Amino acid sequence: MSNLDQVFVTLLHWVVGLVPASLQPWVSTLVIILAIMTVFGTCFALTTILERKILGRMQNRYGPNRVGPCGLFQPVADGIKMLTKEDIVPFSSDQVVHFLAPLVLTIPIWLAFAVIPFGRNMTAIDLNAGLLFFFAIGSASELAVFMAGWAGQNKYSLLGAMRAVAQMISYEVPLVLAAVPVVMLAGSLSLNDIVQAQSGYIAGGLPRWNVLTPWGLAAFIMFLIAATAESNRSPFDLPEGESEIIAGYLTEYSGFKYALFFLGEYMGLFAITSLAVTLFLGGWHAPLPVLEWLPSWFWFGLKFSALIFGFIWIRATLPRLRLDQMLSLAWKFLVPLALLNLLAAAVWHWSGQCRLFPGSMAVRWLVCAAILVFPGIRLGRSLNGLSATPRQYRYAK
Amino acid sequence: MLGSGIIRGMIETGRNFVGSYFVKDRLTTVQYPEEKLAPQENARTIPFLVYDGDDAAAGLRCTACTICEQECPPKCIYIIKDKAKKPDFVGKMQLFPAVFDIDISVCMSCGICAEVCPFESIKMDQVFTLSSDTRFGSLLLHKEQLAKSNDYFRKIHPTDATAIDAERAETKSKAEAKARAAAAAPAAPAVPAAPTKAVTP
Amino acid sequence: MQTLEQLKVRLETAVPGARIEIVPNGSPANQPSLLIDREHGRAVAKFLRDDSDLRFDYASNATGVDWPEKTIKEKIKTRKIVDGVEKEVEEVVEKKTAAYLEAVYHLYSMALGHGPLVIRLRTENRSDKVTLPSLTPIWRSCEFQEREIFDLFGIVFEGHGDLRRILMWDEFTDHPMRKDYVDPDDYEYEPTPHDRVLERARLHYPPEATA
Amino acid sequence: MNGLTDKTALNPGAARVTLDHDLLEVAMGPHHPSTHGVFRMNLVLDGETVVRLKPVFGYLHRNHEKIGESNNYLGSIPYTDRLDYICSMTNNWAYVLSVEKLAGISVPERAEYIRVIVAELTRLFNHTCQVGFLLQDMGALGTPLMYAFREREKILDLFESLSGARMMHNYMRFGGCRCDFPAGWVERARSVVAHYPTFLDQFEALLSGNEILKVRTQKVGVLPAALAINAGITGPMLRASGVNYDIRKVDKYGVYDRFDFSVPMGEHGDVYDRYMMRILEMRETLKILNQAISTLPEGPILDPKAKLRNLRPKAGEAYGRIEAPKGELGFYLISDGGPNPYRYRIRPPSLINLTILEDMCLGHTVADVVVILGSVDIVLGEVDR
Repeated sequence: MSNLDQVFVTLLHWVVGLVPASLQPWVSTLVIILAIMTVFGTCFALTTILERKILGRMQNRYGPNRVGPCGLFQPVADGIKMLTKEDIVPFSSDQVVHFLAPLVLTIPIWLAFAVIPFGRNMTAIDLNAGLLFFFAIGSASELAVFMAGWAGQNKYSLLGAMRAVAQMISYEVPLVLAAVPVVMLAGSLSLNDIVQAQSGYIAGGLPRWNVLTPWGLAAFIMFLIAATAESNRSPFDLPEGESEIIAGYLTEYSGFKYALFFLGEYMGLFAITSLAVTLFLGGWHAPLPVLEWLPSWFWFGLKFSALIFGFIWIRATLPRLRLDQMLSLAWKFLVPLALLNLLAAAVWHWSGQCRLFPGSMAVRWLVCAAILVFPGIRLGRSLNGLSATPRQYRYAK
Repeated sequence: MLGSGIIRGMIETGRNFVGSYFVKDRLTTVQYPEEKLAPQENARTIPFLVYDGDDAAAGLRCTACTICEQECPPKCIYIIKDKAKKPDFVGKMQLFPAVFDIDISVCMSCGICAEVCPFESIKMDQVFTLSSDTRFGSLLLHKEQLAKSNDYFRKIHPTDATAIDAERAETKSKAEAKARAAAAAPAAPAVPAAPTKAVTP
Repeated sequence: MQTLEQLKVRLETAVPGARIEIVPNGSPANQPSLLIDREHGRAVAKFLRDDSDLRFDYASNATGVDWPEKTIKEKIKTRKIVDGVEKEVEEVVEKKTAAYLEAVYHLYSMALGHGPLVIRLRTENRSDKVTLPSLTPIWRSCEFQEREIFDLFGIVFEGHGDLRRILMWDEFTDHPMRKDYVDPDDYEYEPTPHDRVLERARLHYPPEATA
Repeated sequence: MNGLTDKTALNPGAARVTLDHDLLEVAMGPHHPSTHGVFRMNLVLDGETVVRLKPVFGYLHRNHEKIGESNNYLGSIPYTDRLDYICSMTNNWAYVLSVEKLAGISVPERAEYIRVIVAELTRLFNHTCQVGFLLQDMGALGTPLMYAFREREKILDLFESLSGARMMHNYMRFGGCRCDFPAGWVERARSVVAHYPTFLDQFEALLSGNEILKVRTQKVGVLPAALAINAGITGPMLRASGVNYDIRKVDKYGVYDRFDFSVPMGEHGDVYDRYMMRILEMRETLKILNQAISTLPEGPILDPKAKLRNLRPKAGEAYGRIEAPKGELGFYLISDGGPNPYRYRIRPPSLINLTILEDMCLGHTVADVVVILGSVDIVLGEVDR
């Protein structure tokens, strides 16, 4: 069964074998880059069409089904439309910055895929500080978004840029803080070691994933909330709030540059989702020992698409938060809880070491959960200022 | 619980997502060019002139009384009366329109002309694919393009058409009965009728 | 709510010097109205709103009406000597009615729930700078409606605070809802011009076409 | 509310703001995704909070009242469809009610019931669409709006089979209605009304409990009751501020006094209360519809004495008003005995409900302005006439 699991690795070695020894390192990285770009390129195309079809189905309509069999060639049509559309650059805008913004957004995002372990020893470059590299790359998109908004010389894009900077910086902190307990427990920054730390099964049943520990579940939820905000998706799509500020920082872009922004946004979403899968859902590990026979990259793909479906589902349901609510959610709710989560992870680890608690698993769960749940609910309730009792309405005859 | 409202909302969209594959009522889209929705019986778009029999010019019911031209709010009907006369379905000599234009770029399909017409000659059609390339030429429908047969009228508005046909048949039979009685009557009293000039109704 | 006559008496006592008349209404809707003179308009309105048992706190509708000069023929009976005999004879006299612009307000009371009280304020003539006291400081609902009367009729409301054109663009000079408003000649070719549209269209035909 | 924006003074023009350098002047509209039509707001922003808001109208002004003066009474009916183009049945009714008051025409029993049924169906899908548009302004990408439009299609099909057109019905005449219910219409109407409560429960499950919606709408755009009455606000907005004024109960026009229904009222007067008003009013409307459909009498639908074509009411004037879904819709007609009305005035609830838009929006952010405007529920055909 392992040859199906290692099919891509053997393929790579076969291709590299065809080339003389001096060129081999170059060719192998080139092939890996090509592989990642094609896989995630088609994944981008598929996601645009799947998002519109799933949104459609949730709204009792079909979604695009005219171009190709049930709409599968729609991304091709969109691509051609984007390429042939005239690329308007407003006269009063700053031409250089207006041109650079989409590039500064999309190029770094591709680098983030270098450190993600897609399958058993299928990692492009196994940096021992992989997580640090990922977050360093991830923070380049704020600059790009602000450049886009500022260059447009348009009031709405300026508002959009201000909102984008406020949102993405203030959600960088909970994003990183949510990843810190994983690093604490795994003891290494390398994503391969983190996935390795989540291998194995407890008493032959539950996998040893981080998400199945109390601190892991809390960190996973916080990571997802921060990830939605980082990739400007639904409850946090303030930078391009369609109904308020037309299209925010995207207002002045059309044609290919708009397609690049679109690509950058989705690649950011894929990168953050694959990181969430690696950190919390046990990377490419199978959920049950009996399912080990399926290849490791299949499991990575399955978890990845489950999370993408979750993001689309959230987008179909939730209205948008206001600027001050979004910021107070980040600074007053997520950051304190993330810090508390560090304490919970420490208690989890310490109680695991010293066997102090009898019947340890259930009690450890309760203690760590208690540390997180009670302050969380009290903080949440006091934060949003909603009256506890629902409102009453009088009726006049 | 803090997020319970959001979760209930997610369940609702989830139910719609799953439902759209199984529950017929959830997916109401009609794929227009392939599946066409049958128009409601009373639907109305632009007016058309009804003619009996098969020849449009002869069987046109319209008697150019211009009531519809006066009552049309946006004033898009334009009638010129013809000098000659032709008998209508009861045999009475009636005028008929030489020119009957409706400017369907001005018409707002309100149906007032069909409502006020005393001769049941202008009715509301159900055709809505009316776009054309030239702005003026083809949006001005002349008498020939407006005239459609009574069977077409019976096809698109069955209940109204049958009611009107029954009523016309009844007036026609009453008129013939009166005509026969009038024809039979002068033979009996043989009173020398005063030389009246041709009685125009 | 008492009848209009009692109301008229109450108002004249409450607001000294106010000259109020009752304008009859011929239609079966029997909504006669109170004509109030310009100087005491706002004082009467304030009293109508603040009085304890009237409490007209809701000005539902404020609109303008244009009454241009009309010549009406009136039959009046005069005693005239006709060929030496003193006789009643009917004579037709041409009479010109007064021309004025009018602002009509329909007042309701949400507190007590009683029905429409119609009050009218009339300007002295139909020239351009005719003024009326604005009732916006008393009922805020008249703010946009008085701006519309100013825009479409040309009545200037003093004390309105933000009197600008509301529907037409600011550089527009004329008042479209007046009876003697002449449409701008924005001619556009129409395939079937007839009656009014035809005359206006004919001006734009090339000379030989209108033969 | 800081000093600059306390608008207690009733004179709206008083707060003259000198534009210093860091205030941003943004024109929101007339071409803007969430102004519900061609409506512009000149916003002066300090960062994101609104310092001054001046609404600008007139982009859709076609002088409907001047056209009304050059049309005869029958010819104006199709034009009233184009006022508030979402609920054209209630526009027809308001106009026809005032003409009946002006000319003294009576309406037979069955026509009154048909008018109540048709007007309440219009109120039903107008409130559903308003909630859909409000959520669309809040950023819920189309899901509530698609559910709302799915329900609206059912009612539009009913209207198409009744009057011939989906939106431009031109259905009511002086002294009754143009045509009776076609065969099977009452059963279809009964099934649509029967299914509606389940749809409303799903809608509330999706929306009313949603924390983001609550946080975005509670205590936003608060309208005190005294200012609401003084500014002539009518309809669900007024009742959300706790004022018990529903013209169906006050004037008792039509046969509304025969149906028992109650009038919901809020107490905070913010956007959430207005949203709840529309949901609760829909439930009351369903009660009226059930009673009206079950007790529909037989009989003529048009008063035989009513003249259709050259109606010449005696000289005089009349002001008729109804509870349209957006507020009090009134027609003020002056007749001088001729076939055309001398003065033809429409009291537009949407325009007058916008009087206090600036008072509600001051101190809030741009995102709130969009939500508050959505809660006012305006249609530009009626605002600009």
